[in-house]
Amino acid sequence: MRTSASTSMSMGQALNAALRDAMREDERVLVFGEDVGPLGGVFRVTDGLTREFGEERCFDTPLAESGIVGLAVGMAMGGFRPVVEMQFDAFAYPAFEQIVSHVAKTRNRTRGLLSLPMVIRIPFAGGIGGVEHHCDSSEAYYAHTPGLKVVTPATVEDAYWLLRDAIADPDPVIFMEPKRLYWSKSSFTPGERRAPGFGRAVVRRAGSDATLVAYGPGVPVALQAAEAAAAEGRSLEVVDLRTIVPFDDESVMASVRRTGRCVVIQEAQGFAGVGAEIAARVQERCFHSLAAPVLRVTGFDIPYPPPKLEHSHLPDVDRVLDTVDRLQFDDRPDVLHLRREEAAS
Amino acid sequence: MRTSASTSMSMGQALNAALRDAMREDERVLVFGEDVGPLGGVFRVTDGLTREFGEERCFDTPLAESGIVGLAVGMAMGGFRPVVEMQFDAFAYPAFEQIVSHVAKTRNRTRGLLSLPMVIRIPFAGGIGGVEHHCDSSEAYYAHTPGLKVVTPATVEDAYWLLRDAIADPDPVIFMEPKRLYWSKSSFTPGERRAPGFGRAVVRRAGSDATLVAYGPGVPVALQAAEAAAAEGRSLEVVDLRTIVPFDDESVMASVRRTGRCVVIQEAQGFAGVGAEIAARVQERCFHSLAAPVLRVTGFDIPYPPPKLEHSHLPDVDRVLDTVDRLQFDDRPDVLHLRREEAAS
Amino acid sequence: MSRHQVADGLLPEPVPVRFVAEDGSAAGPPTGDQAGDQGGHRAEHRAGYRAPADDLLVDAYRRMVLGRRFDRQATALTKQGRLAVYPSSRGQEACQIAGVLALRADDWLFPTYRDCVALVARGLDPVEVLTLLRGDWHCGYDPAAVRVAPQCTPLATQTIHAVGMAEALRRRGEDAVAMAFIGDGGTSEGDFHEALNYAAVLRSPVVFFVQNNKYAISVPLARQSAAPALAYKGVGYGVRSEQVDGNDLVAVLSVLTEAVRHAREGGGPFLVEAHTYRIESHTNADDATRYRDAEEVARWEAADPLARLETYLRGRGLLDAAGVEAAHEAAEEYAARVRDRMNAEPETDPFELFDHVFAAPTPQLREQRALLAAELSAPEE
Amino acid sequence: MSRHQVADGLLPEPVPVRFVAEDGSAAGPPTGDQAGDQGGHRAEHRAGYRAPADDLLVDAYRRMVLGRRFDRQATALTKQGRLAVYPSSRGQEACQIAGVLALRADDWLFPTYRDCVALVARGLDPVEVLTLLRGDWHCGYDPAAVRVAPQCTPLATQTIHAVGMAEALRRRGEDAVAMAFIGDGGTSEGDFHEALNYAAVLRSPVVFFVQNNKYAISVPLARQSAAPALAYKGVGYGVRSEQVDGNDLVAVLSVLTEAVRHAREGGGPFLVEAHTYRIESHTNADDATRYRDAEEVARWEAADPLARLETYLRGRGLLDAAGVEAAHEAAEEYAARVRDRMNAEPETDPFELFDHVFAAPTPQLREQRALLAAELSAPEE
Ligand SMILES: Cc1ncc(C[n+]2csc(CCOP(=O)(O)OP(=O)(O)O)c2C)c(N)n1
Ligand SMILES: Cc1ncc(C[n+]2csc(CCOP(=O)(O)OP(=O)(O)O)c2C)c(N)n1
Ligand SMILES: [Mg+2]
Ligand SMILES: [Mg+2]
Repeated sequence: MRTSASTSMSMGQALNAALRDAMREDERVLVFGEDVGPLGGVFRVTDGLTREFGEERCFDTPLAESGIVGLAVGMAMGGFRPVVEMQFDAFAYPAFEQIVSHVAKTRNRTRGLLSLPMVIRIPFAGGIGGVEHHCDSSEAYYAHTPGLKVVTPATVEDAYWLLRDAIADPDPVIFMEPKRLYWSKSSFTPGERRAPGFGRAVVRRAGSDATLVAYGPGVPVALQAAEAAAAEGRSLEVVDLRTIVPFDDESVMASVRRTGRCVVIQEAQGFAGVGAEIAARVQERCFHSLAAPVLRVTGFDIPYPPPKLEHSHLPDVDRVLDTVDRLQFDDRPDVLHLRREEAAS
Repeated sequence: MRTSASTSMSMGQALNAALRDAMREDERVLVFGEDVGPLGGVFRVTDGLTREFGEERCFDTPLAESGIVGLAVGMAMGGFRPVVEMQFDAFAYPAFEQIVSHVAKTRNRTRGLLSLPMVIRIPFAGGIGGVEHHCDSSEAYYAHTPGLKVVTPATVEDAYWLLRDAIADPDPVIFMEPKRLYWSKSSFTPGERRAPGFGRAVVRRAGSDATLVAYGPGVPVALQAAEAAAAEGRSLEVVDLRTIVPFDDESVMASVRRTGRCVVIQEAQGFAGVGAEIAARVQERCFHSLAAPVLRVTGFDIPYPPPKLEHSHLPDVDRVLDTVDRLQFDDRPDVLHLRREEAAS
Repeated sequence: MSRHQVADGLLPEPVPVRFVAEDGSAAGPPTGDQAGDQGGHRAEHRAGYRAPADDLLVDAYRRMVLGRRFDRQATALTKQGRLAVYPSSRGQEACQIAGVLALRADDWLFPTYRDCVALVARGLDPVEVLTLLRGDWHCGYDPAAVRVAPQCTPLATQTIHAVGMAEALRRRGEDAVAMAFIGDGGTSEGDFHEALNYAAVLRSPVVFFVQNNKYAISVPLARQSAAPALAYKGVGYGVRSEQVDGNDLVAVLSVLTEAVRHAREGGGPFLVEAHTYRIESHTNADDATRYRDAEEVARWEAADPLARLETYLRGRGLLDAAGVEAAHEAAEEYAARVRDRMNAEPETDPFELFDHVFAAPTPQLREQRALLAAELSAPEE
Repeated sequence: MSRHQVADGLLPEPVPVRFVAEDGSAAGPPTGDQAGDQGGHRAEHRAGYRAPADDLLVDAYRRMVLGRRFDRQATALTKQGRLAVYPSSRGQEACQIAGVLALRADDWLFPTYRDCVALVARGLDPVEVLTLLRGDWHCGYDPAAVRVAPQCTPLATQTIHAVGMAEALRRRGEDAVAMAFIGDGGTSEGDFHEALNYAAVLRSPVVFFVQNNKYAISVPLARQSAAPALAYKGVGYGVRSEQVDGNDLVAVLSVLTEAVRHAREGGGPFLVEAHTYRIESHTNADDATRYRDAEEVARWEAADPLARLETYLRGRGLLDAAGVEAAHEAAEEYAARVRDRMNAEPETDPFELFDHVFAAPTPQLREQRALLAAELSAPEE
């Protein structure tokens, strides 16, 4: 697949292109995991890499996730840049000790003398009718772990550039790929970069009445909700975080100070999730700009449902709109509105 | 050790008494883990259990945490009530897959036909000068996982009763023991129960100017801060959560609505921690009672420091008081105060 | 003392135990190269493992016919969209059937997603077995009632559960055993190692049954292990081990029966590796042509376990054309019932999502249930 | 083909390889029961393993004397509160010294918290080695400069790192190897299993060196494993394995040298189990009298590796009283320097807590650093 000319490609293809281009540019980049070789991964994200780069640079490991991550740690110590795939979110859990106690801590442990430039790719979240263990939203486990950068693309272009950035980053990156967006298509040109780097959120849609903060699989939901709200004459701004760690306080707070209202969208179960962090930060920093509490739209605090019931669990446009309706909009000029205008001016 | 008469005992001894009493009352209760047998555990919490109940009911396992938890899952399926010990917080990570994918989900998976009444005891958090991997605050990983109850005592009495409740509970409980409180002493009588059950927070100190919400190792810090604040004429209420899951919204919100201000204390790194959840909930539910944003006092977003530097990381009385000072107290009657009084009346 | 005596009683046979040749003849010449010493080899294993009773073999044949038909039916249901996904065990029926026939009703089975045929062979309701794959719930049967754990997806995690159950049974004074099924790929996971070690140290009445079907999705055995055979993994734990021709039902049942006896009578754990082959793709969603050639598949189809058992039973006069036909008729009826019942759209209740998280819902779950109720009662825009 | 031939070349010796008897005499009668066939046994292993050069043995002796003295000094520093904790390796010096002498400077070592003596024997700055235990940082030396990974606390996790490093070295075309130290208890962790399997499948140039000191804190070997010996764990992975008398430096060095050669020359991984004993408690914080009796300890002190080597070298005329005295004097000087340097209170900078989390601090970390700065500059109440 050529990656220079502008083509319409799916997020899966963009990720594949990012891996291929990174491997072409840097000999040290290696790809390994379960079924990433001849099969090209169960989502085909590593399709063709073994054929182009050979067994030494893209290979299947024995079936053991702690082993995959531990092997990557050793290879990164040895000067390589491993990009490993966890086949599904719940199958990264066997590697949790390696991730939390080594991947996240080695640079700090050695005062920066040993760094671990490596990427752990994790297809995550649901919406694809997957059976148990194939649809977990596990981003909070990593975001809560100091020493890990946590990234999740919502667009085809971000999929390409954020993965390139993750591979080039001097630190370990947990790269969360929203499964259900693998097949989302858009045309883009790897050659021309427009996407900003780590730590920079993007306003996907401008609005003035309230801010929807989302990431990964939540972004398309937020955009649809904003579209529907516009029809009802309500103007919603949509902020796509792109990187959960580092977090872009500046962009998020700037938007909320403008709109005075905020809804956070997260597919994961709500309790102590990333959305809780966002809500806590926003009210800490924008309290006097807020006309209403920061509300969260999340999955329920339940194990991921079986395929036939996932639609009841997943945050959808209606749940977002219902929540926006609870943001205490009213016409009476109220002190909070005034404060908000002061803050804005 | 007699456990009926009122005696002064340490938290470690209270936990030991709870295990002993539970094993005496219920044949199905088993204790196993690393060094819990003849040695009595590295913190001596299982001291004497093998002597009294024999190898069959309190025994050392081979050194493998996933094995310990997986064995407990099988035994619980088989009608027993295992109470297992993870030697230190970071050494529970190898069991993460067993905990998240099985311990937390088996009841739900089987529509309630298979329940797993088991307790995973985890000595957690720092303040004891422990080297790396011995001082992690890992409660958020479990609190974010649906299907797990997460409990952490702050008093000797709670240590006894919450552990008894955890063992009697029909569901799996992650029982987090604040290491540095193992040696804290107070006199209490196992016979007479005063402590409430799961899901009930307790006001450890009444106050009117602001609410400090804490749990486990944060509670003594909160109480000391309240004491110091009182000297400066500021009245702080201290709420001890006791159980993080289930969460006592009622007690926490009632207190914050009364005081109009809230500071959440958590030793763990702040980002996406339990404190974020508490702050998010409080502002969602008490927005119009709040005179100031809900602020958090937490550890930094760094790997736990080496012994000589932990004091710089740990939330202490000064950090709490500094934060309380940022709660925008002033004398000018302001709309928010008025609103608060309305809400209160 | 020779370097080998120490491991005696632990090491498996040098070639897989076999009772029926690939052409279905009794005690035929085993796989290629070591034909020379098969006489002695046969005698050796013949001594250790007794052939199952004839009527049991005929019963096994009927269940194999039924199991294969069920498997075909399940695959068909995926094409009709009645199942979200189905992992076929076609070609592994000797293992699937022998695995359950070696167990008593009071023994516990710890199966994987691959083992639906074993479950129906144990007599579980096929529709309850397919609940997971149909997607209406995570497990459709009552594990305690049938003594079968939920089919396990996180690889190898069930092996240590089996040890825990075996310990529970032993402590309760039951002489029942636990048997864990696992695949060749699963043996690479840390939990498999911890389970073998725990079982050996605790001397638990548990049997580990490895269905080595040569692939973990696309990854061939050679990339999974460099051991002489997976059965050799028992040695390092002090666990008695054996390897068997997994397409020879007589041999698999014979060895598993001995393994279960060994465990039941207090001999401790037993590891059995069965050499078999996954004829279909990993699941209907997989495309095996991407990683293996038709010629290899054809070779294994020639060693089809069902054909081998049929020829063997006929050769021994235990089965005739009528018996074969009867078995197939019964299987057709069974499959038809399954198809009809699966065509009925199952009832699902979204509120059940909140019912089983805990014995009693937390206040938070009650709130969330109310939120969903409001959403569902809201007029559709 | 016999059931054993398959495992030939993988199975270890039936009794630990030994060159020096417990009384220090050459090739003396090995441990008890199998005295009968020791002649043959000795010949067998003598064939496989060559005794190290005399001058290397004398060098090893000096390092053992120094290592033991360092260990005693470190324990003393805990009593003075200069170290937060110290895990002594007293009694394991033959393993500690042979482990590093078998390696070249360009080979990588993956040690545990137990292996401080090995690190000073490799020539690392003793104060940098003690940084972790003094509690001023998590690792005091530059791993890449000395090719020694940070001492690992999460058990067995370092074994798979060693495989990764071995693969990195191989891919970079270096003929260096990686050696992972691990304890008997650590072999029960899943990561040990995954590391052995990865190394075997990838044919990585890595040596796994198990110091079986009979205890995992309070848990004796019998509760850790039911294997004939831990060395047998290699068989199930196709990894060549050996067991050796861990208190016989000549034997340990001989076998590890062969293991390193095997790995370096492309033979793949090699597993060595050394039978030794932890004379002290697990750490100064532990009380071993709670779980083992003095008589057992005394038995092992009688097999002291240092005394054995000294007697052996003297018996062979390679060492005399003057040489012994010189070694002890050097060790005293070394220990004195360590003591003096450790008495100086180390500089610690709280702001460094934010410097190494990432290559560049995040905005959040910069904020938190500022918060700490404000706290520290605030006037003490
Ligand atoms: C811990 C874990 N990692 C990865 C997976 C994804 N996965 C499902 S089946 C499979 C292959 C298993 O192969 P094997 O154990 O040989 O069993 P088979 O499918 O051949 O019966 C993989 C990698 C999983 N289910 N669990
Ligand atoms: C994963 C993990 N679990 C538990 C511990 C706690 N722990 C530290 S040392 C030790 C015993 C280790 O025994 P062994 O492997 O024999 O090494 P030794 O201390 O005897 O040298 C334990 C249980 C740990 N460090 N890591
Ligand atoms: Mg397989
Ligand atoms: Mg040990």
